[in-house]
Amino acid sequence: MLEKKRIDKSPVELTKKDFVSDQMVKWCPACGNHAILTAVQKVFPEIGYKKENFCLVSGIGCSSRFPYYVDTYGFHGIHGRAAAIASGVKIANTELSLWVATGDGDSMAIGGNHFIHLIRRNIDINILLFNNQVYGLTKGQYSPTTPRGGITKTSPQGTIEHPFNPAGLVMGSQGTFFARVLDNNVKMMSDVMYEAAKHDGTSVVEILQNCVIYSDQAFANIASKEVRDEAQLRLEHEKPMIFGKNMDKGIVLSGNKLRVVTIGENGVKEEDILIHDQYKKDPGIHRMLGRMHPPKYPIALGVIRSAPFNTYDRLMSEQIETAQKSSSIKCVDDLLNSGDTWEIE
Amino acid sequence: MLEKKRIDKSPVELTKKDFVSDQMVKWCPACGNHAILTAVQKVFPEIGYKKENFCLVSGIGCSSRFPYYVDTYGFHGIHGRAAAIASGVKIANTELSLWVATGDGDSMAIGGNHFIHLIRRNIDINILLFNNQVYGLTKGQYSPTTPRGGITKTSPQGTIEHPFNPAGLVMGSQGTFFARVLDNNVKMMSDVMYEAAKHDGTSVVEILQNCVIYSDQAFANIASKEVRDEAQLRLEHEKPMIFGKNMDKGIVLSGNKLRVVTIGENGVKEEDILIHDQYKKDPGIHRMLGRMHPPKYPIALGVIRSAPFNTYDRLMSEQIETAQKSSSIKCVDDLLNSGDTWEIE
Amino acid sequence: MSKNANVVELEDVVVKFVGDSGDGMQLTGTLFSELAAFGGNDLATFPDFPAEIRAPHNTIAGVSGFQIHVGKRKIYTPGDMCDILVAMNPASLKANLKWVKYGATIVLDENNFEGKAITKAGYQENPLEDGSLRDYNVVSAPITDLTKDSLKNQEIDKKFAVRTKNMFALGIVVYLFNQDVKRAVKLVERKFGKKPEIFEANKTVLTAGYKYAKSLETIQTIYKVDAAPMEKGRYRNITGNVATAWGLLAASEKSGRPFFLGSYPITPATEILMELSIHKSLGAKVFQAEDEIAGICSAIGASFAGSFAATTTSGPGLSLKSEAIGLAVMTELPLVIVNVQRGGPSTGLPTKSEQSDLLQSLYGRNGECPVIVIAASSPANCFYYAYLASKLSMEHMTPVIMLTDGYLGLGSELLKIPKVKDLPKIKPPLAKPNEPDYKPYKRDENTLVRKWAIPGTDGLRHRVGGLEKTNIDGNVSTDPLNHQLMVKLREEKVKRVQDFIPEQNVVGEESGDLLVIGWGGTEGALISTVKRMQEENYKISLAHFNYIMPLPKNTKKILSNFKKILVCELNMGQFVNYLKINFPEFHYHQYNKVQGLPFHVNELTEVFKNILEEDKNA
Amino acid sequence: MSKNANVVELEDVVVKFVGDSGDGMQLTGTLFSELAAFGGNDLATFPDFPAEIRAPHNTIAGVSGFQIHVGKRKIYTPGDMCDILVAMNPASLKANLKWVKYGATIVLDENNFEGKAITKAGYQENPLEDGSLRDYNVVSAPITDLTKDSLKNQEIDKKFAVRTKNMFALGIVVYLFNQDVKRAVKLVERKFGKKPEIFEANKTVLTAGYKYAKSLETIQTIYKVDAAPMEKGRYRNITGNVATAWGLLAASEKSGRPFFLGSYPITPATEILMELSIHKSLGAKVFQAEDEIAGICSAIGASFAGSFAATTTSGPGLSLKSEAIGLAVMTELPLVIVNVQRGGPSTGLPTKSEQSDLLQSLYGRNGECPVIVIAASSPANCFYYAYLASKLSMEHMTPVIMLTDGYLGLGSELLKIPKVKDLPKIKPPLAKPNEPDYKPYKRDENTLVRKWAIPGTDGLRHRVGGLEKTNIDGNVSTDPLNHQLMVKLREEKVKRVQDFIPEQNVVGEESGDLLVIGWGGTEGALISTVKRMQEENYKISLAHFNYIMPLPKNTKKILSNFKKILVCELNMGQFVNYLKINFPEFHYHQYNKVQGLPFHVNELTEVFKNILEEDKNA
Ligand SMILES: Cc1ncc(C[n+]2csc(CCOP(=O)(O)OP(=O)(O)O)c2C)c(N)n1
Ligand SMILES: Cc1ncc(C[n+]2csc(CCOP(=O)(O)OP(=O)(O)O)c2C)c(N)n1
Ligand code: SF4
Ligand code: SF4
Ligand SMILES: [Mg+2]
Ligand SMILES: [Mg+2]
Repeated sequence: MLEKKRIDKSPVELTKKDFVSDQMVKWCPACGNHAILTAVQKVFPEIGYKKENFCLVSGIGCSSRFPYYVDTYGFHGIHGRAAAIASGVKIANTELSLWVATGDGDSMAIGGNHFIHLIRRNIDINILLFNNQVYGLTKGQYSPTTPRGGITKTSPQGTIEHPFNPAGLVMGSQGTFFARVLDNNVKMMSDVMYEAAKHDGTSVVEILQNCVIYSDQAFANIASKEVRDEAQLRLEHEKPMIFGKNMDKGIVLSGNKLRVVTIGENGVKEEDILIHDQYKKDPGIHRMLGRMHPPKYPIALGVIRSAPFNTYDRLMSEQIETAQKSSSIKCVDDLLNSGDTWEIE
Repeated sequence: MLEKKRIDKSPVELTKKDFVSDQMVKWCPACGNHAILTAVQKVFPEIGYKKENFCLVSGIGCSSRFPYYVDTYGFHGIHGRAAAIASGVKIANTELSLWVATGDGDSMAIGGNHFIHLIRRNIDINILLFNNQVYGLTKGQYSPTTPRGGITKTSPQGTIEHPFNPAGLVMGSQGTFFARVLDNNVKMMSDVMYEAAKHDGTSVVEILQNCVIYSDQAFANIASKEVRDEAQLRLEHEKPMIFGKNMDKGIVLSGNKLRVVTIGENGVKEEDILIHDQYKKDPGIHRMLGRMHPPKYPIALGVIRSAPFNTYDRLMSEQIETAQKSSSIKCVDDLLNSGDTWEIE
Repeated sequence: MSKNANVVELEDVVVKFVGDSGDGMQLTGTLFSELAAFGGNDLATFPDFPAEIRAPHNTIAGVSGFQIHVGKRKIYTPGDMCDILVAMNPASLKANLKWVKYGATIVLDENNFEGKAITKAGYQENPLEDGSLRDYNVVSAPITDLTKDSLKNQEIDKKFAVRTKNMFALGIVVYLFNQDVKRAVKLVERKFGKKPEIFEANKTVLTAGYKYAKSLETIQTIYKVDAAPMEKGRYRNITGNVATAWGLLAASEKSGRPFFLGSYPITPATEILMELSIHKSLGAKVFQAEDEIAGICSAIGASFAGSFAATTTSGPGLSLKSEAIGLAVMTELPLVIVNVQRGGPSTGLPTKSEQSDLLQSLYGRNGECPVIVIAASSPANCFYYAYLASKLSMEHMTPVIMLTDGYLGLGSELLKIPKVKDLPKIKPPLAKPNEPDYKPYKRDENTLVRKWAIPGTDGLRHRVGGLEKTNIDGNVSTDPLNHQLMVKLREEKVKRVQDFIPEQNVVGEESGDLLVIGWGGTEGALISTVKRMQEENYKISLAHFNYIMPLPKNTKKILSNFKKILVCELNMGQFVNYLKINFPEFHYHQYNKVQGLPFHVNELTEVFKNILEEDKNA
Repeated sequence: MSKNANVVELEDVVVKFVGDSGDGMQLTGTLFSELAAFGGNDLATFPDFPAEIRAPHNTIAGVSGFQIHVGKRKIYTPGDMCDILVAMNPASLKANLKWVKYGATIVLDENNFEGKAITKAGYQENPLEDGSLRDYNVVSAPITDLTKDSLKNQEIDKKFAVRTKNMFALGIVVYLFNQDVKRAVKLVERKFGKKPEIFEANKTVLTAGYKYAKSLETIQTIYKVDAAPMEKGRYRNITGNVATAWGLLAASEKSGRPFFLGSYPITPATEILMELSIHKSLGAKVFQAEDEIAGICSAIGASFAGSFAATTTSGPGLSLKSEAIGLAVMTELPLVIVNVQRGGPSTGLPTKSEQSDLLQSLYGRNGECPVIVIAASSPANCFYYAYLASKLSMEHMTPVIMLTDGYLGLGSELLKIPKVKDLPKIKPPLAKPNEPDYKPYKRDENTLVRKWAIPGTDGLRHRVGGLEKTNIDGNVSTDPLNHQLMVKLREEKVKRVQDFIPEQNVVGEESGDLLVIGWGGTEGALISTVKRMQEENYKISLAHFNYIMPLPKNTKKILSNFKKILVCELNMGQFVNYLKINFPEFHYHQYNKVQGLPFHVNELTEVFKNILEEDKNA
């Protein structure tokens, strides 16, 4: 159970079932979103707060229907504004465990600005970024994460845009927490969500989510059984970055670059392999990890960065406390009578 | 004179005077903007295009009054939308040398989303980012680049926000060109603007601009005569990163970090110093250079990154050409009669 | 033809195909409409799909439908109630039964009317067995089984086989409708010609369905709708959204100005963006922006740069574009803003239709900020109104808001294909290179229109922007009298467009007991009702508006010729408010419906008669 | 008192200080108003500064001014034309002479009336020499020299010395105005008390100015304005923007809901944000957002989370907030949106005032999207209307748009300081923990208001959002009849606010020849004119509206009691259009001005008389 600041713990032990709402889940059968929902319903009881202290905020998109399905407080916002709405919720009420459910379009197309500003401010909010590399709800247009050349309903000849790398964008915006998971691994998803909840500040969890209708198999090159061992590096704090079917591949730092090596080949020993430090403030290695992708590299999964910095909400509360201590204006009557006033008799 | 694509060169030689408009310049006396204007009016004739092929687009802010003062085509937009307006101008009319004049508020507060998307798309537009770390025109509120703790009209107890590092944001958004200059060096400004014009794709030139009214001396720690030699690293392509009054300081790569060394001390030789490669595609070193700042490091000035990638506007033209070659629909009559049609007699 | 079925000749028939989202009802419906169209019928269609992409199997939320209205006379709407319903599962039956006429034919796949599917649809009992369908002519067939059966000799995937069951249903309807099954096969070939196995399977199933129906005893009536007497010419079926896209492209070609679209997807306007994206061969530059604001701002930039630019959206997107529309007004640049209205407020009912963005279109901007507002009124005339919106925008150097709605945008009807050379000319007021005394805000005396001076042109350097500026010179100015002048000029410029639009026409007599007023997408229902009542000798006429700002010159005259005026809208009364502002001297009755549904002819007939009755009783 | 000057007692006097942006005119003006206020006068002020921060020295663009209207009677406006103009340089004289009464006193710094300063101001010749000032009582003094001179014994920086010349000018006016110079010195001490050297210098110069004036032969008239008969109580001078900020804070305190502001700076609303930023001691959480959309969205989030939330902006920002206002309407959450109107459209005239965002406030959103709209009408009553906007918003669970304008926001007047305990109670409809049958959209029978259930509260878990939802349960729904019901409920809920607002009052008789109608910031000018004409026995009354949506219940009755109705607005007729929609049965005359300037009493008097004349001639 998570010990965190002022958020009330649940007096009784809760289970997954407690977080299932009475609403019909309306995603396509086999959509990756179902597994994400399971992961959330699994991790919320583990986190252990009172049901009423969880709050989910979303924008618009398939992913943004999320709040309806979890039995907590929820707010289904307007397209792109989840981060802005959530900022207000959290600043106003710091006693909530606040989660944002948002899509790649919602948070990186129309909502891009709120997204980067929330990250920069480091308000204590957990963002679940459902990245399916497409606009699902509007039926299949390319998004800011669609790979270059991707053919969609609005790019019949292939997209001509360089996609965002969410990790790059988050860290380029002074992000303090970034993790990446695949929708086919509920355990890893809920573990990482737990870490996100633990982190003080804005946590971005990028979930590579399969849209079976409009971007099916978009992540097959990393997620499928055949390739996954070689294509995925599962990061763990203070553990060496080792991967591969035989756990014999590893990541080393060579110059200012990461390189894939095989333990036992060319004299590489296990001790040479980079040890993951998710709490490091300097984002250098985290950035490189965030950018790795096949075929040259495995993709990094798990918590890539979780660096401790001050949060906006806490600093705001501190400023208020300071002001309340030092200012002579304690109520509106004081305010009205402050400065130059005079009596007419 | 710059040779570039389809932009018409001026038939006669132009001078700075040719780019002075008939409008009264209304910035505060001693505002850094005046020097920026001089630099632009100086470099446009050097670039050598016809006056009519230059176009300036801006948003709203002190800086955004820029287009009025240059005798070219100009568009003074609305707050935050310069990048979006310019995207349309350039895609529609690729024969223009397109310049955006924008402030830190205009492009990183309200306009943040258009800014990062323009950069990601790599449309061939040159952005002059007047970073005075404050909202000038609205009289002194903090901006997304105001240093943490900065006291302004809306942060009487100091700001509680982590500021953006423009270099970080640009590179986190897949930026292909980033340069940084100081408003007190007209020569360097126009040199760098020339490089920006030469670059195919979105060029961001961050100009550290002194607002004498609301953020006076914000850059004194790097710009003032006393400190500048030690505080500034002036980058030049293929030149070693050497700086200091006696040109004896340098930057080396140690592990995955940059470090400041003194040539001649601890056995450091000139050959050990990093050589700047602005054209490198991998952003690793460029990112680190972008983040350096005093007191530990000098600030990097000049062109930090200028990596060759495809531009949106060129790819768009290519797709149109391909479609025009391969499609049987050559005019709207073809379109109207395409697919299922039938005759009623 | 079946031995025992009698053939009923009808003026018009409404058919609706409904099933689960994955059942292929959209395709079936489209094929059926093409069949009818090729047979010479007039028609209109409307797809009716859920907000969810694929909601859970066999639930009401997952029902997808396609309705077709075919006739031997002019067809104005996709129809109110259906004569034939094809329902592939219980949920689709449940959701649609209220839209089926008494005595209509209902075709069902009885294989799906069992077990969980029944309860998931919210039925307590099997509707096939509880007598609830006794008022209908039910054709209950084991469609799934028969489909599999018909394909047992072909080597194909079982899953795929089941998915062709929509063709079996189509076969039944082809028979029921007295249509040529060979022609139906040909249409299927067009669709799947490139994939011969798929075509073969579909063909087999389609034919099997047809034959099955022919052999059925339960089918007692089959319908026949003769060809409609249509103007000679080439025809096609077209949706409002595609027609809008093409109208914009035609205007670009005709004006000689390259086309630019800056847009962001939003239901139900997305198809315009998608359609334009595939026409790069016409030089169309389509910019899928990061949001609606970038959509319109890029379009304004492109317009400044000399393109004919447009942006397309729906209600919430129009809200976001408000500020930038003001910029286009201030810079006096051409720009077409297409707004495909949907149910509001806020996210509202995204997949339902409404007419509630009218006042926002007229007034939803800061400051005095007039724009031209016009509304299309049928799927096919979206082509013309998009074209005219473009023409007015370029020739009058002003933004134009073109209103359509989800009903028009996704619905289809037949378009008589025009020739581009026959479309009205478009002459944008381009400034010439080195034009002697070019000034950015110098105006044409009659139209008050300034010139379009394109960056890159020699000798026309100038600057525009969102700050108030002096007339003629275009310099930034806060001069009081100049501001007042400019506010008035901008207003007057839009008003003078009256001289360039046609007079308002009236369907029916120019005077009478009741003038029905409508605008935009409700035309089909209003016209059908009014015509029907005219046939019954009611003194009723219709003035259906397409030009809203400015209103046609003769509007007041029309209003003054009727005893009563009734304004019908799918909102709470936005056009009637606008009429009150313009012509407060008249008394307006109003009929408003805000249910995400279109008007129905029966409903309107009752309303009109009531109003006319009141009169008599008074 | 000067030997030869005669003292004229006046009802009211208008003084204006003008100079270069750096000349300190705002401070001088503020000091002078405080002096008058402490002396017991009623007053109103208005600063008049350029769009540029510091435009080039000695240009018209760089002129900064401050106008004060003081009186021994109730003062409603900062005044039309001035009785005393203090002009520090030629440009400021040139820009302001048109606002000076014939025969008025003009105080000039003759040191600046030479060389380039003359031509930069756009004069051909020195206005001191060309006779153009002959109709005025000119006090031309070498203020700069005299200032330096007076400081020659103090060891201070020369540059700084020159910058105190505004105090010299103030000294002259203090004399001209028959005010106590010692009291003036005290006020200066309050400002600079913490910096003794600066205070000393200012004091010296101020006193020198006063003495100089006293010794001058050219001053023939000095003015005296007696104390106004004001209600007993504590007073302060306050601008509309500060008053608005305080009204919001008072509502928060009174309702017990913590305050949240989400806002983005924009002229002329920025001061509200800045003022609220300094009141963290009252627990106010102020979020300076990245843009207007984040401003309002964060406020909506905070409101959902249980804070009393507001957002503040001006026209272009209101445009950007359109979509999100719809979200607040749909989620039925309290939210105050303050819009300080400025000249439009687009960026328009950002530093000038206008009333042209009314229709946008009423209708500028997609869908049927009603909100409460109220307008403050004087700088001081911004406090009350902000308070009432907050009260209505929380008690009726709906967004409220509060309109002010640049003129109110930046102008100041005296506020009789209220006690918070005397303000009307605010009782937000909070749902209680574990409330037995809490449903998110269950409504109070009378007000139709739903409850505010705050995240964190036990047993009230629920979800809201922008999609249409069922009444009571609040589940997402596209049901046709439910949608219609919800549209009507949202409309009706706002209409029923009529029962909670006061009836409209009329200034003057309840019937007569002419009813003047105004709303918002023009009250001062309208009331002054109407009262003046009433004194002249015209049968004229004024109905000045603060409650716009809904209108007060008795509005129709008022309208029906006058022979003529004249609606006066600083726009092209937005309120009159709204009245036509609501009461089409009346005939409205209108007077509209769109010049970025307020109404003037003389101007209005002429307009009113003309309309009344017409009557007689008819
Ligand atoms: C203002 C506005 N613009 C556009 C839309 C239409 N719209 C709804 S969801 C969406 C994109 C969804 O993509 P994403 O965020 O990736 O979510 P997904 O459906 O893929 O989960 C769009 C464009 C809208 N609802 N509101
Ligand atoms: C929609 C809108 N919001 C806000 C404003 C007010 N505004 C004008 S400029 C500005 C900020 C300017 O800051 P910056 O971009 O850094 O430019 P600077 O003046 O510092 O050069 C703001 C908030 C506006 N004009 N329009
Ligand atoms: S469209 Fe894609 S993202 Fe949306 S519910 Fe279906 S599978 Fe999931
Ligand atoms: S306020 Fe600052 S940025 Fe603006 S013109 Fe003055 S010095 Fe320059
Ligand atoms: Mg997506
Ligand atoms: Mg700035």
